[in-house]
Amino acid sequence: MLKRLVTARETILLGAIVMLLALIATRFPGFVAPGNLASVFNDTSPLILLALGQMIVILTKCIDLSVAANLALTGMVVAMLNVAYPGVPVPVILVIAVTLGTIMGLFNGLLVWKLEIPPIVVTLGTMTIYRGIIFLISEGKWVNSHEMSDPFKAFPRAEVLGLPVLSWVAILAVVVIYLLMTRTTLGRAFYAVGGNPHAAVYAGINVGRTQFWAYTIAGALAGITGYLWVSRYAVAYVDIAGGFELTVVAACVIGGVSIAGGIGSVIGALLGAVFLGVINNALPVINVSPFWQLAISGGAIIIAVALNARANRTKGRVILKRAEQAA
Amino acid sequence: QDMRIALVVKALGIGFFEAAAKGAEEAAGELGGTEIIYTGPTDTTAEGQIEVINSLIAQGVDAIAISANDPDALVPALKKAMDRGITVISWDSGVAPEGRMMHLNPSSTELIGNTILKLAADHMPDGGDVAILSASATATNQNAWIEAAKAVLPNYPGINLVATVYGDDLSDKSYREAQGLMATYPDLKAIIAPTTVGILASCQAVTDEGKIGQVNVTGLGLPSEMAGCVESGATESFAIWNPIDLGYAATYIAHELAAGNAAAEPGASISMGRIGAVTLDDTNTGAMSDPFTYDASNIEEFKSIF
Amino acid sequence: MSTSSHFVPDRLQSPLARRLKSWETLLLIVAVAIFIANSFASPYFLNAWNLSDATFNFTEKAMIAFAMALLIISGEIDLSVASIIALASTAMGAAVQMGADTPTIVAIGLAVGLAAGAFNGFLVTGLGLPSIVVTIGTMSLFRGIAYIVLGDQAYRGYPESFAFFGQGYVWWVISFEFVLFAVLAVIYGIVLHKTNFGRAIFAIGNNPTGALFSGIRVARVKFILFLLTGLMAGVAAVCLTSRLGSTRPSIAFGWELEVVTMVVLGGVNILGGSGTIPGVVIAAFVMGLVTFGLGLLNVPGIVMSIVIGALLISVIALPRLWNMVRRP
Amino acid sequence: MLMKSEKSTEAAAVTASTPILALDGITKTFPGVKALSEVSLSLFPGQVTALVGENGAGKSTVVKILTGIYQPTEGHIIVDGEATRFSTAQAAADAGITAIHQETVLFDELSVAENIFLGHAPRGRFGLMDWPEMVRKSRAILDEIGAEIDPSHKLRDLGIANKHLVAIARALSIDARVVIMDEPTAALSHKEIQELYELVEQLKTQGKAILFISHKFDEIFRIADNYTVFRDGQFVGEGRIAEVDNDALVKMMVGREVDNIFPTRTASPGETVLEVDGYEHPTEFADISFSLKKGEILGFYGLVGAGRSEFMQSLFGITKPAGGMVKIDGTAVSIHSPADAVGHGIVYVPEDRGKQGAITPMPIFQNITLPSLARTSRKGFIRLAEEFQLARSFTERLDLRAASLDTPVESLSGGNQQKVVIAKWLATQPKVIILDEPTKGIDIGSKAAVHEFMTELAAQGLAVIMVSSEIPEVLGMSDRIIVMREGRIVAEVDGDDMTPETLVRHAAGIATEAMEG
Ligand SMILES: Nc1ncnc2c1ncn2[C@@H]1O[C@H](COP(=O)(O)OP(=O)(O)OP(=O)(O)O)[C@@H](O)[C@H]1O
Ligand SMILES: Nc1ncnc2c1ncn2[C@@H]1O[C@H](COP(=O)(O)OP(=O)(O)OP(=O)(O)O)[C@@H](O)[C@H]1O
Ligand SMILES: [Mg+2]
Ligand SMILES: [Mg+2]
Repeated sequence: MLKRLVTARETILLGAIVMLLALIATRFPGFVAPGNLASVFNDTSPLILLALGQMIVILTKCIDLSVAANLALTGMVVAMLNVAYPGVPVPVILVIAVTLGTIMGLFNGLLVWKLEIPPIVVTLGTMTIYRGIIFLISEGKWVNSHEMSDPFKAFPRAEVLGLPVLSWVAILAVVVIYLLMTRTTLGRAFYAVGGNPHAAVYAGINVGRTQFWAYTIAGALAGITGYLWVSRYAVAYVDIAGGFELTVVAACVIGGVSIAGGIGSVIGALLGAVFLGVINNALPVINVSPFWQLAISGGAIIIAVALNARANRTKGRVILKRAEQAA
Repeated sequence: QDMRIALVVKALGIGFFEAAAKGAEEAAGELGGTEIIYTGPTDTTAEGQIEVINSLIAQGVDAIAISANDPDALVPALKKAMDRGITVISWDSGVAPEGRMMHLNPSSTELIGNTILKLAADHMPDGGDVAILSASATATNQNAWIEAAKAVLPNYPGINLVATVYGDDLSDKSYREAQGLMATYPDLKAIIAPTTVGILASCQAVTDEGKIGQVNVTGLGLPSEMAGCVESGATESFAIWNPIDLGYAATYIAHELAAGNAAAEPGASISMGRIGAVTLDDTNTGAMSDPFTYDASNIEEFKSIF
Repeated sequence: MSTSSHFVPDRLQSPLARRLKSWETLLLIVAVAIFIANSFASPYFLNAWNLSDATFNFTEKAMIAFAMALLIISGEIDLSVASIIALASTAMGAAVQMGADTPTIVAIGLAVGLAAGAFNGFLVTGLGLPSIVVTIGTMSLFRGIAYIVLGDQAYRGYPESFAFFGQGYVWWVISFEFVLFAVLAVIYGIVLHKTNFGRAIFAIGNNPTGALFSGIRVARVKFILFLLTGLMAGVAAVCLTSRLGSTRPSIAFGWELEVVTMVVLGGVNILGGSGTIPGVVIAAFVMGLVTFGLGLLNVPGIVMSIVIGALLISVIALPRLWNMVRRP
Repeated sequence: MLMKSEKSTEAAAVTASTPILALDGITKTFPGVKALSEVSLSLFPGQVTALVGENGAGKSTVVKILTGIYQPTEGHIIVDGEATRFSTAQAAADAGITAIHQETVLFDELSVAENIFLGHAPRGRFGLMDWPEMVRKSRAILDEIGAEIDPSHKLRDLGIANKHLVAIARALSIDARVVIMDEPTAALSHKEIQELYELVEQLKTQGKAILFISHKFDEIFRIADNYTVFRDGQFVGEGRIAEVDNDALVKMMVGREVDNIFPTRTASPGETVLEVDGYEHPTEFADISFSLKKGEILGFYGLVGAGRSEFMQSLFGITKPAGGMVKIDGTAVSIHSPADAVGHGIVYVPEDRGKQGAITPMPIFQNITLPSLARTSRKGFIRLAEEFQLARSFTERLDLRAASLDTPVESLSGGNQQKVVIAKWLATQPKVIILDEPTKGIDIGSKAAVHEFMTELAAQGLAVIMVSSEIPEVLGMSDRIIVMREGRIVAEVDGDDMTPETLVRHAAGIATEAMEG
């Protein structure tokens, strides 16, 4: 049972992260102090949230390039709402953020499901549209820290059991999505639809509708991340999280999610995000020139894909008796 | 209307430039018969500004006053504008001399360099470590100020500049860089961010790390945005010139040049209306005024202005 | 063999009839409509020099889009093109510092483009990795190398004669870039639609296994397409660097998605197997006209990208919506 | 065609009991194709009804309508006397209808248990899936059909035959009253087929109604109680299997007499074209050596999964062999890709037409000229007129039926698609043509045409290799037969040795044991 839950790929990735941490520790022991690790995790939480959503979408043979734009638009809307009505309590803000994100995800999903437009085209289009809408509603203006109300900014930072709420949201999402993926019909349908869409139809699964749900969930996660992002960094403007969509895809790929659909796991996506998070946080600390950062994460992606492809290569069948015994 | 002046900014939506646009309108009102086209790309790229410049050339504006995202890449496009008879000046962040007639510095580079260092040093009687968090690595004005600050470092014994990092004028990146600085240099006493995005993000990072009082954030920021930081104590003081004045001055100069009331040549003195006159040095560069320092004593007064 | 052979005609529809019903026709109508709308909206639009300036908004991206179209038709994609531009431009800048003359600079730009394309091609066809993730990786890697080399510095001081590629005019308002764009359009159109190589691209895009089983050297064709895409990014790097007169590592940031958008808007199936070069050419004009027309009205760039995004979705969605409404 | 009135009298004769499930006037149209036209069908408890018809007659379409994958354009499904339609596969399952589909429609990345229970998994607390229960139930079902498969394994680790067993287990996991089997034995070995027959008997005694689709007549006569015949999407007739014979059934299917006899030919093999020596692969085959002469038809027989296709594909340059030598016309050649193989005159008509054989979305003429573009072009530039001419000359020879040469191959029926693939290779003027299961899934009429054509090719001096798992076909067509088992050549038979018994013995590995024993 345990063997099935933690595949070899994830163990390798976990090993890579541990080795990376050990390596950093030799140059800067403070980095692996529990407090700092917690802060690295906290810093990676938005990436984790988005990677979970993206994983589901990729599992169903789709891709969502609009997550970062969705995040930014949701963030801007709640920030402007906070400025206009500082009294609106955080739970209401959260509901609004999730709802907005969900609606945007739902729109992507509808275009993919009902009009059967290729996912990459849909989300390429909605990515620019969502970003553009931010500009239109904000007139390009920033919402700054001092304009936001204190409770609005305090929520992601509030500490519960020593960890900020932001981290707890990510942990909660990991648990919920894990249950969703392994223990519900919809979760298994995501795998089925991506693994073999044709067979999914025969198993009574509506492929388009499953993809629609994937986008909707990804949208909801992007929405909640949108609020957490603007409140944590205490700023909202058109370009926040610009280009983040590709980082999110990269986290999934490093985590072993197959871009062809059907293969991937919650733990994998989590580890992929953490891996990138550790690299991003460690480089400035160990005094690697910031100019190396981009090339290093690019290299990491390529190596991860190559390793995953090797791990996934189908063994082929064994016809010869001799070979079977040898194998 | 007989004169159209384009105020091209690094990116739309940044508070600093919005304030400058206000100043430009003010100048236009004063001068009369002048229309301001406030424009710029949505993200801080040279390619985006070139497209904007091309469309301004096509519209045959009379003058372009630009705050550049890249000092070199804009040169060919701006040269073309000048070839078509358009007056081109740069302000705030400059363009290489061959791409403009003159450049208006908000203040003198040396003065700014000294000011940002002094702001930090003033609150560090015993000396200690400071770090600089800049905008993008390609921002000319930032780099010039940092160079100037480094040049006067020997005048501040005990102050130790440990690192220069880049937040790319992205708040999340700046935030993370600031966090990294505090993790790497536990004894850090001050973060100097000569950029409005960077100073805000650093302030937030210091607040979140619970290091108010330990790490002082200073640099260049807008009073309206910095009010919270000063209030919380994360920032003791910071400096900025008046962006409204800067937009006003740039517009005024552009108008004077385009109208033929003045010529951009070394040693020339060009009127900046209510602000006075600017005198050009041998690279046709002039400085508007000194930076002004804000702290708890005067922030209330200015935070509603810009 | 069977004596009562059935007669099977070559074609049911004349090529002309088919062309009239095609995507390109729809797009051409859109382009003409935008052109007319622009000339009403702004008094500055119908001016030879202005229109000539407007072409710079799309010529460089379109050059890459031609090769990208072939690549996408074959079922692959290259998201690293903008980063290849950065890398090639950095190499050219470094060459300038070492005193290279214009032909050498250009050769280096093209060579780096080819090398980057070869690297992508090797990862995809040699190691069998999915191109979308490989090129997301090399996108960071290539630009990352440019950052490592240049950091916060810039290369400038390109020779005078180098300026011709991005700033020179061949005749009156006709720029060198526009001529290059037109020539490349014709070459790519012929390669894709009139040669065996082009036919192989379609076959691979429709069914790579079937193409392999039909004796097509699938890996080789794909490798060549990655090379071509890299080369075109090199060509675009020469033009753009020449136009900017300097190199920063952030050069051409975000262009990959604009190039892909152009290709898809041009009617190329993102899943591979179909598409035309004329479609891409018209899409380039549509995008150029929209940005320029709105630019003349001083509409911010991001609003233009909403228009492009909406155009992208609606040109694909409208015919399908129409079918859905009409059928039941 | 039989009249409606005749049909109803026949139906009355079938049985006195009322059908569990019936189709009433079902019509199904696809864009441009009428797959079914007012067909009817009745299934009775405890009886096996065989549905027979040529390729494209609409059998699988009926299955898909019954299982909710397609919705009929007109007409109804009658369950327990009530007219209904199934909008999803789930709805059909809920109504007690389950099917083993013609294609294996399973999920490689999911576990065996999930493959069996996807869509109707047992639920535990909070409505979450109950994994242990699912594995337990799966094991029970697999045991029942005698399959030794661990339900917690991933499906992709299983062999093709085991995958089919999982598909069968999936069908049985639904508590069904109607079990549909669409060519269930096509991928199974002899032993597994026997077990399937037993299963069918068992299902009958449980009172389930079974719809059985097969092209194999011996099978139909062995297990069916009733038959229904479709032709070109139309109902032709039905009745009790005991009251009909082979010829009558064939006549109903094709609408004319078919002499099921293989074309007679006088083999006059010429000089040797192909020699293969010591071909081997790390996991799939070893020690393959044989030679082939001009004008000869060499049959390759073996049980499904014997590794014949793998070897042929390796010879064609798809997979890399570990060692061995190939000689064409006496000179050693190296083949690293299909392009090399075609260059040396070896061509391969694959088993999987849709995926490997044709580029189905592309027009017919482009498919045909694809490997010989060099001949219809000048310096790499395409010449359309020559292309059409080349395509036309071969489609006429093969009597291809199509609306026009620029229609996509996907719009053709299976048999016509196969003709396109063969035409494509003939256009390259090959020396050796390898046909892998050339008549698999092809109806009797088209089958005869393919056989006739192979004969003609051989007569023209082409060397033909035919891989087939059908004993009558290999025996009827081949001059010589090589038998493979577990990746090795176990026998080469010709002349009087070519009997069904020898083939089966060698293929199943009984021959050697018998000799030893
Ligand atoms: N999805 C589809 N779209 C268009 N035409 C289809 C589709 N599915 C089936 N057809 C057509 O419907 C007809 C009936 O096909 P069907 O698969 O039912 O035949 P079949 O009797 O099962 O044949 P076989 O013996 O080869 O399995 C064929 O002409 C086929 O081309
Ligand atoms: N374990 C498997 N998983 C998936 N597909 C398989 C598996 N085994 C066989 N197949 C595929 O099923 C089809 C039938 O395979 P088959 O058993 O005929 O193999 P083969 O080696 O060709 O044997 P034969 O000697 O019968 O030709 C082929 O397309 C093969 O690739
Ligand atoms: Mg069928
Ligand atoms: Mg086979």
